[in-house]
Amino acid sequence: MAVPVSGPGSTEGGALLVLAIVIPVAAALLGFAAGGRRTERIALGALPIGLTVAVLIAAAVPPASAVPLTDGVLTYLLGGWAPPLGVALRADGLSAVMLVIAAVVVCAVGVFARADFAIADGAAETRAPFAFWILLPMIWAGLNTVFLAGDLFTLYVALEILTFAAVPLVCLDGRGETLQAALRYLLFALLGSVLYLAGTVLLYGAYGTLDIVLLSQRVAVAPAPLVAGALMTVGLLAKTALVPLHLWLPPAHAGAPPAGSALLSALVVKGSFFIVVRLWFDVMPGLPSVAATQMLSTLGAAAIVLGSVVALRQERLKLLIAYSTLAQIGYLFLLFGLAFDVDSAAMQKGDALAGGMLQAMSHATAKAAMFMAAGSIYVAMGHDRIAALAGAGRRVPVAVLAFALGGVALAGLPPGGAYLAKELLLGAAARTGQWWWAVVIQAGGAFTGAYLLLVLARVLAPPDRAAAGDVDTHHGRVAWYPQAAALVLAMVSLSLGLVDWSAWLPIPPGARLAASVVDTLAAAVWPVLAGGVLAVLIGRWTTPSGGRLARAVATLGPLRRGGIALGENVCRGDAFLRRWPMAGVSLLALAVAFGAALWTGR
Amino acid sequence: MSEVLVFGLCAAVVAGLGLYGAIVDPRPLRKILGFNLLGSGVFLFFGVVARRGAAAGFPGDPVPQALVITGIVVAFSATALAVTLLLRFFETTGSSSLRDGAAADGARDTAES
Amino acid sequence: MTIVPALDLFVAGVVLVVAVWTVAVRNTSSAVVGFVAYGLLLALVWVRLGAPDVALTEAAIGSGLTGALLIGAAARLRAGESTVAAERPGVPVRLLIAALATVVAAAIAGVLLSLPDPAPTLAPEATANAGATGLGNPITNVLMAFRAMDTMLEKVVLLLAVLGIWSLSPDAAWGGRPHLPHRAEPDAALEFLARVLTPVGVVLGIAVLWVSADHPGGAFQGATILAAMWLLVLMAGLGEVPDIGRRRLRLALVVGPAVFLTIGLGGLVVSGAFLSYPQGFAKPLILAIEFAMILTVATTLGLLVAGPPVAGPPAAGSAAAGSPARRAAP
Amino acid sequence: MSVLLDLVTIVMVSAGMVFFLAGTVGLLRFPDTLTRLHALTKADNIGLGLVVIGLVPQAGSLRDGLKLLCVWLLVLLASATVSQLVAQAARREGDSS
Repeated sequence: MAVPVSGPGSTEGGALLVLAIVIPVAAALLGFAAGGRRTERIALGALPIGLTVAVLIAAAVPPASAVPLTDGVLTYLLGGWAPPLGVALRADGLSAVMLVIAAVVVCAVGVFARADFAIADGAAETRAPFAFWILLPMIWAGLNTVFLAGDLFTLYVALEILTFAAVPLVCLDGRGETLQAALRYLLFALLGSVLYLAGTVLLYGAYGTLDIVLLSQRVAVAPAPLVAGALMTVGLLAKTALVPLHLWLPPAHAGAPPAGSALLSALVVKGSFFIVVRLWFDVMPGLPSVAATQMLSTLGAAAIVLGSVVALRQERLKLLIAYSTLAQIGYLFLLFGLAFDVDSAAMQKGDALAGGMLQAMSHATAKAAMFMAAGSIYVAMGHDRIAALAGAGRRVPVAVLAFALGGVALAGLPPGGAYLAKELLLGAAARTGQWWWAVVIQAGGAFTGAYLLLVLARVLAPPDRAAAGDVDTHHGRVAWYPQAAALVLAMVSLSLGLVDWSAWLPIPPGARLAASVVDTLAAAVWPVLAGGVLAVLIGRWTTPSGGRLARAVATLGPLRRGGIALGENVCRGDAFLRRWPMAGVSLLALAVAFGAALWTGR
Repeated sequence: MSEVLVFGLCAAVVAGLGLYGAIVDPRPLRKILGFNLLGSGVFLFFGVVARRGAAAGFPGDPVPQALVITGIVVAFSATALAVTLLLRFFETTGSSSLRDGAAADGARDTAES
Repeated sequence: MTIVPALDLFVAGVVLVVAVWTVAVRNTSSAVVGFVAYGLLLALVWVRLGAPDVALTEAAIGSGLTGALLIGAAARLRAGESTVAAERPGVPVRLLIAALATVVAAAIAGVLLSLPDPAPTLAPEATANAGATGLGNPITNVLMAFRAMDTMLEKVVLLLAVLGIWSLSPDAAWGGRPHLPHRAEPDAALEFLARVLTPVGVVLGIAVLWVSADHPGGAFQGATILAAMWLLVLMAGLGEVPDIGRRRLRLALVVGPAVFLTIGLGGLVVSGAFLSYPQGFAKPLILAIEFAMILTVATTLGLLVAGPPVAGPPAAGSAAAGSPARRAAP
Repeated sequence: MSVLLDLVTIVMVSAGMVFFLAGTVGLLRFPDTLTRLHALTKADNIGLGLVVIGLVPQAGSLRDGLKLLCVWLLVLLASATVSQLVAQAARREGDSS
């Protein structure tokens, strides 16, 4: 029965949760009404306020994050109406850390974007800046709602806010390719949302509520939640672009303006990923089976291999980073296979979940830094063809440093958050005896090292004399602050491993950074070495003038030819999967397979 | 309560039809139509669920009915955005194909600046 | 077997036939017409399911406005249609997709048969708490009180859709006005209809909102009627879409969610919960929000159909334009 | 009295149905746009009018009866205008199919 007035359901400090959503929404509304220069000012002004609110929420969340999402967490009953009639906002440790990371990334992107979307005082309002300074707070509002909403339908509306704000970002430059990318993104994402919505109605029909906590108490093995779980998972995977549902991601993320790419890659895909986590760990923790969790992780492993290999074969920097996002999304889904506890046949909130969330946070910060750095490099060089980026290190050293540090953090080198994440995931793999995921985890780090080295080898090379005069004519100047914003984010990602996360994430005691110097060194050296080998074997080394590197690589003979053949085949496979009918077949087939895996896996 | 069974099955079939149309037909406008069919099938299922929950003198559970109203409005805005995007894409490139490289095949973009 | 189940079966059968036709017919314009017919039939189904509010919404938005939008697009896309249609996958792939879609549909249908009986419902809770708002229409209660957050956020989605559509304009057209793509030529009949029907429609739209406190109806349904009247006036050539830079237009687009948000925050201060209404003030406050919303939603729906601005704003010197397009950045 | 009213309803609605049927057959069978319009509008308007007249005796109140009449009037107005527009479009395009 609903409580008509603010009852015991709302906890102390719960009103902060409202502010986390209201502030960006209000900024967007005000900015829309005000127009012109004021749109930018309002959006920028909202950034520090929202960041403060996020930090306050993280401080207020009770350190009981290992327990399921129940009344122990920060709760707010909207309108004073308790679920199931009303809608609650809830923050647990996972929400809190994601809120803070999202706020940090949004702030950095805001600073960065001033370079591209500044509106001069008194100048006429123009299209792209006006849209951007409203889309930025809108994406933020959507994300915060995703992290806080305690109701599956509110989550649906939040997902739609994210999609509707993300699509215009993709085609802000109005070119034909980006319009096509945006259209593909929108159409596929809409299919995903409807599948998600279909799941919610099945759950409502079976249990009469859409509240996550109430559902977690009521969901039992029955046709409705199984079919709902399969449909919702697949719908969300389509929005997250997990291989093989990734037809839209590479062109969309590579075509958007750098600030947009950073938001899309770092945050937007995390929104739907976060809901998958909520669904599997909180809504239906007892439903998943070995088959279903292993399937999710297998898709993740496929994404790592496919995304990384195709990334190594890219000619353009932004496409390389986009494919790297594909691989990193796969990395996130490894946690499902590792978090499933066979004995209790339920999802367990433990080291695997903590590792996965840490990976999501590290990727959010590092990938935003890398896209922003790539944006600066693009401006400085006038293009982003990797083969002709020699000399970028001298022109925009800070951006290149940010790119390198972001890559280092992402490859899982200490003390990055990804390193700690890797340790946690490896620990979970060892504990549960799933050595095959340990192999995949290590391979993921090595692949990241590979494309990092591939890019660094080019950008750090001295300027190509033959091409220098040509490039100089159309390079632009890059202000210091966009580069600095990227660098700060990269540093944040690199230092995430130093924080004690046990107050928010279910980290078992003792899982900290590797103790000994030798271990640390080994952890640092091996992804780089293995990455180097991979980069040499599979990477694209051709240069316009046939540089020394290319000649050196060519001496490897048959090994290199084998690597290239493998790379080309994976690229063909990627192109095949990214055709619309195939992606559709994958979507439906996965829905059926998940249903079957959930059904028979017990 | 026979209408629950009849229209529930109808909803499921319409959803399946919409899925088929949205995936098979390469024309984006037909995909949008398919999405709308799929959506209306799902909405109809909301209506069936609401009807099953008829109680307390109401002909149906008002909560899913209210959710559908929200859903229809969201689906319409999605359709409007998708149609506008499609028209702009077509005007810019002369093609409405979603294949890789189709954007480059058509007339090169006119780059308003 | 009484007549009513037979009628249900008949309606469901017709709905399915039209749906199949919509997917299968070769010509897209025909498919759109099929979809409009399908939407109207669906409204009938909604009435049979005891949801007149949804029937109104479905007929107005799902069928009417969507149809208006799609039919214009189908005409403009006709030129390139056949080449794209040729990309259809081969028979094996189509069969595979059909089989998979059938499995999904069968799974949903199977769930329907497995749902618990008696069904879980919130109808009693909704009735028991209706007193808190003083409104008799349970759906309005759900939308405006129990789940007000969703309704507020949905307004944000609508605003985003408008922004997204505007952002697709050419740079040079920013600040200018959208031009209705399928506008009829000056025509006596249409103009007559617009002049006669518009006052009726405006009254009807507001009435649909006004009665929604206790009867079927609401801000969306009313707003759709208002938007339809606006579009009719535009198509008849009796008016123009305002410049998108117009301050008043911008305000109309945000006033709905803004009032919602403000009253919601007021609830946080006065009655202790965001989006709660103080005892005794619920009904007037909800009506205030709904009136702000009907303005916003009607404007939004009209603009969603009207598309992005196509021509640039009038030059600063041309006094005849009468609308200072760039007032947004004084 | 009520039997008489029911009789009126049955007769009128049935007559309306006949016109609807005729209009639909015309729409499907007539050769070109203008004749199809002819079949459609005439039959539809009279058909709907008869249905409305038939239903008025069944209306619970005067208000409901007036609402029914309003529906008819609105349909008349709309269909008249739309027929005009369709006919003009047909003539412009020289449509003779």
